[in-house]
Amino acid sequence: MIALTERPIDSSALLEQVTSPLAGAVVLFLGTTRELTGERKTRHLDYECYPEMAERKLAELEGEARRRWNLTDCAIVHRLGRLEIGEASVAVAVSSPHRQAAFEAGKWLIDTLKEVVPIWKRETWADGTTEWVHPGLATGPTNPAENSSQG
Amino acid sequence: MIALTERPIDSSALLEQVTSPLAGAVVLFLGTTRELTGERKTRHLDYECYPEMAERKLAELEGEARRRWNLTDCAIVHRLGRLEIGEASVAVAVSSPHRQAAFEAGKWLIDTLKEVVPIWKRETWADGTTEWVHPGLATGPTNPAENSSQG
Amino acid sequence: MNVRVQLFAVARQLAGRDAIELVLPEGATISQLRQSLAAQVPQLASVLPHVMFAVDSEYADDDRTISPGAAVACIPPVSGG
Amino acid sequence: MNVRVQLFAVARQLAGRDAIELVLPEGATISQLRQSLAAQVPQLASVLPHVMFAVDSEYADDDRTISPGAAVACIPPVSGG
Repeated sequence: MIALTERPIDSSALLEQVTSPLAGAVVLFLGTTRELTGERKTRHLDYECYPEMAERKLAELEGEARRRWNLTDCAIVHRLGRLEIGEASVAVAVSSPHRQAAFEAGKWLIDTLKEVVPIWKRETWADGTTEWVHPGLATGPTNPAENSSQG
Repeated sequence: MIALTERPIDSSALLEQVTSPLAGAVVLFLGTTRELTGERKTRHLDYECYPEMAERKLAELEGEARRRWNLTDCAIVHRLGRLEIGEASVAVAVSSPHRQAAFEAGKWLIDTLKEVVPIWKRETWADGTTEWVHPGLATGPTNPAENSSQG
Repeated sequence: MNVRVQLFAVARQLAGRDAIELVLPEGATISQLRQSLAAQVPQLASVLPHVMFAVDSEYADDDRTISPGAAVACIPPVSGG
Repeated sequence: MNVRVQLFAVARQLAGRDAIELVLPEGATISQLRQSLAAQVPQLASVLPHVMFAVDSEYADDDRTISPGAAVACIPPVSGG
């Protein structure tokens, strides 16, 4: 199962979904919004995506993980929109008869998701400036006045 | 935090406990009761432990994991007594600023727990026979009449 | 042919719009689209060397030709997760 | 000295009790305890080569000497998790 959602991620529901009498191991990964990046303080984060492609890539990741490991179930959910500190932006839940497969698949899924799925986050720092996060690309902060002109 | 409990493991409470504004990653591992071992069907499992030593070993594991990785929080809970199919026998929850540390610590904790913590499980198979599980030691099944004489 | 390029994140912010309409020769490649985009939207010039493009929701190399009617998107380095 | 050895899991099942009281010489080692246990509780003989012992909640090697009053436990291969 894959999903993109504007609502808080319900990790209990995900755990319940992947738990099975056929599985001996469940691994859940949650990516949560950190308050500090080095010494800079985050006020909140906004996530946006390219919906058609993000769904397609997430579905490809699920399929590939199921081919590579013996998984009983697999669920990937990414949150979109405004996130406050401490909230989960992404959840990966996998179950398997054996824990090695569950750990490997969980780690591969989040590592690969972060490389290929077209989702972007924008930091709003404590001082109100905003900044799109693009690894390898220095974008620099935008002040609030400039920023308010775009969605 | 470490705990041994006769009650069902509350994984939501564990996730909430380790989630923190300082952590960007949470990894939860659940070991759950499988119905099938090869072609044999399990009716239920019973776990017992050597309480003083199990608590001490779990606390040592938590301390060692916190020394080896940069963890924000760490919780290990093992269930004792009778478990039905699909229930969690063990939960390991770790949070960290970075996901690599969270995955490594989670995997090391469950791998090491399974090697050193004095906890034992007894299978009750679908046919009513029981069998203590001791890796490397062939114990063989005990029929229900024999078994009822001990706790 | 007319090609509509969807923009996201910093590319959308720099261009000040969600999408750009370009006129490209039939059989144009992603490489040609990249050049045309830099010429028509100078604000994007600094980031274009660092972005990927997608055609019909798949990452596309620079030598990929664009079919008429294809869905084209500019994909800055992703930061989900 | 009197040494009380706690039994768990299959060892408890085979012996039919939770603990065994042994009389050992002062300064006896885990190795001597292992031999004494096999002699006094023959039902345990088959598993004793495969079990560990703990003294005061720590795993103890065969050459470890047992202090009077120490908490000793027989630890069959563990299967938690």
